Amino acid sequence: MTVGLLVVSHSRLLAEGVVELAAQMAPGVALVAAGGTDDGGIGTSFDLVVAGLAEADGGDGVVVLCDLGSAVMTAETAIEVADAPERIRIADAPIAEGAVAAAVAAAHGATLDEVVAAAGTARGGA
Amino acid sequence: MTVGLLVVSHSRLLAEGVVELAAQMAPGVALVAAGGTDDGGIGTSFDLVVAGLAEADGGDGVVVLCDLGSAVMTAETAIEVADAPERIRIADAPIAEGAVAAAVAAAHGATLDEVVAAAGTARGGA
Amino acid sequence: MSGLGGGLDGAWARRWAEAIAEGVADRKAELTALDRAIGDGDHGENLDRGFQAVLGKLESLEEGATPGAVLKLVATTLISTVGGASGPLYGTAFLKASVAAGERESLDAAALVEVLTAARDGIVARGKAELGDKTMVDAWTPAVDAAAAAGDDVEAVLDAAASAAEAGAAATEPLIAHKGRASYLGERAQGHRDPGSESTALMLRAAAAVA
Amino acid sequence: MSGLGGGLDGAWARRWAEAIAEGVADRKAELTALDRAIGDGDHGENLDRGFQAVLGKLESLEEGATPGAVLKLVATTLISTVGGASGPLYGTAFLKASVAAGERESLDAAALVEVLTAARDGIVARGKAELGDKTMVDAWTPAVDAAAAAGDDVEAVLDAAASAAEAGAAATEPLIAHKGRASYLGERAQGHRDPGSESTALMLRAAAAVA
Ligand SMILES: Nc1ncnc2c1ncn2[C@@H]1O[C@H](COP(=O)(O)OP(=O)(O)O)[C@@H](O)[C@H]1O
Ligand SMILES: Nc1ncnc2c1ncn2[C@@H]1O[C@H](COP(=O)(O)OP(=O)(O)O)[C@@H](O)[C@H]1O
Ligand SMILES: [Mg+2]
Ligand SMILES: [Mg+2]
Ligand SMILES: [Mg+2]
Ligand SMILES: [Mg+2]
Repeated sequence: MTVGLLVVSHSRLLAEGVVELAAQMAPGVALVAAGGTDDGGIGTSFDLVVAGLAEADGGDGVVVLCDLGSAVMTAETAIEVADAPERIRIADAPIAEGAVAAAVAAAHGATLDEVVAAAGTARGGA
Repeated sequence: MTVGLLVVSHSRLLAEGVVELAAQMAPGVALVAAGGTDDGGIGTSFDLVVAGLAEADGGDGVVVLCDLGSAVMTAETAIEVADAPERIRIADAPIAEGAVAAAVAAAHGATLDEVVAAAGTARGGA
Repeated sequence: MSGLGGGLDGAWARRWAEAIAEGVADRKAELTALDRAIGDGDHGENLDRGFQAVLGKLESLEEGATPGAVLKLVATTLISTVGGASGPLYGTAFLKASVAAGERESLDAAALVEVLTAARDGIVARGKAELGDKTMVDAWTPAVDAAAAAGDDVEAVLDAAASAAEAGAAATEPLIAHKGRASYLGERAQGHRDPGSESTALMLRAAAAVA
Repeated sequence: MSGLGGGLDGAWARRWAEAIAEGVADRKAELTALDRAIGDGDHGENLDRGFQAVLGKLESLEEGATPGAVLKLVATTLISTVGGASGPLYGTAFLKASVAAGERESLDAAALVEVLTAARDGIVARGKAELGDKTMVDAWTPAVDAAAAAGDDVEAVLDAAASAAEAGAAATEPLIAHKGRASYLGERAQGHRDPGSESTALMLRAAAAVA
């Protein structure tokens, strides 16, 4: 049982950085970055998100972390065309802090619902 | 009156990505990334943070966004050696979402206290 | 053409998409300037990228394609190419519109109202904005209401929708935004027109112009 | 040397720093393994990087440097080189310790207790952890308490501090963490020793060993 994570950001660097940060504490968890537009510009890419969902899903589900509202809308649209939409959840959490909390939970074998809940407890800040 | 922003992350990519994201909506605001260790590894660099504080401060103050608790501690330590610690504030906010909100406020000429407050309203998520 | 009580066929849908592409290309800078004031300054570029891609895709669509087939092609292309909030929003709108159009060869006024309503409902389902949140919904909802009240003539329906969308877009100016990037600005968004409501008005005016 | 009621001089402080560097290098893998279980697996590397840098800096410190000067050099070096939470924490500890040591040429038992207390207070001020939060504070606070109760002999003070820190580190095992990375683990942190409490015990045992 290992839930995967997909990090959807308007910035390729941001998505990759969040993955790098979360990976530190979550060896063995599938952490996938879908940041920026198809050509690496600022924005979100439906195609990258669709591919990322497939890559992150090892069978136990995927939790999606997003930076802004439009990333959430892109993710929701992508989930509608995913193979197994019932095992994908968008976390209501800040992207970086939520990803770390979710990754730690996933690394310890938490279920999909538990990983979503873990992300939701993160709030970040001093 | 333009408050600057410093983004302190354990990941160089994450800090640069947050700056890239926030810059979209905040032309003219000094947005500085201090991510990773001196040699680009995962961790925080006191020296990069000290230099970043100086770079972000155009005279109207700096709001600092951090990813994890140890970034906050590094920032606090750096503030103690800064030239004008009284005009530096660490935001109690998620790093990416807080930076966007803070940058927008700064771009519209908000004061240091207003920019900190703007960051604090951001929570991120779906 | 349609007119004279006739329905809107696949050729109309194609002309509509082409007219939007032309209008967006012409007014790209204006849409982007609106977005620069209260957003990230890319709305014109986003839509232009999307509709130029639509033009390319239309070339390979079969001649006698139904309105629904054209709308679906627009939808999937916008979803894949726009890269901003307006991508999933307009993409979902055109997708729901294509589902509402179904297999019909042509749309009469009642079907057209269904199609426009489905588009608006798609945007609301995707973005969860309410009327008055200073988004494209503030152009779509009055447009749908006006369309439903405009009677049996498809040209009259589209003209009513376009005029209502234009008024709705203008009426976003005094509002504070509660969705999208402009919501970061609080009261500072007041006095600026929502870019998405303006592009919606452009789209619906284009629909009327080519009917 | 000190002993026989004598104070701890700058040479002792220097030996202390060198002994920590040696101990951390020897036990780097062990500290990192503790951090891998409930953190990000870098505590040994972080401290080794920091104390190897300290060794380099000590070479250029003047011969007769006071304890305060040595402690200050350790502080600034750790702050600049560790790169993890333990950098600002131990950095602040050694900085406050150096301030407490002041210009003194040597530290008697009372001064030593002041120095250790200042170090602990620095960590608490920086990290805001309370006793029982499963952090290095859980080693420092019992160490400071034991030091204060150990009497007038500096060796006895350091030995008491080291033993109490060792017991405090062991006592972190059943705890849930409320600060630092281990706090992400909730109950899963139980059964694991906090790496920072273990490195604190190492440091205080080194202080006693070279006194
Ligand atoms: N949640 C939402 N519901 C409805 N419309 C929205 C929503 N969020 C944004 N919009 C619309 O999208 C427009 C901005 O589109 P665009 O600039 O292309 O995207 P982005 O904001 O991602 O750069 C806004 O002017 C607004 O009309
Ligand atoms: N807020 C805090 N207060 C006190 N000690 C802390 C705090 N946060 C972390 N620590 C200590 O730091 C240790 C971890 O140090 P290290 O691994 O070098 O840093 P990082 O967690 O940044 O990788 C923990 O074992 C704990 O003892
Ligand atoms: Mg935009
Ligand atoms: Mg955009
Ligand atoms: Mg660590
Ligand atoms: Mg670390």
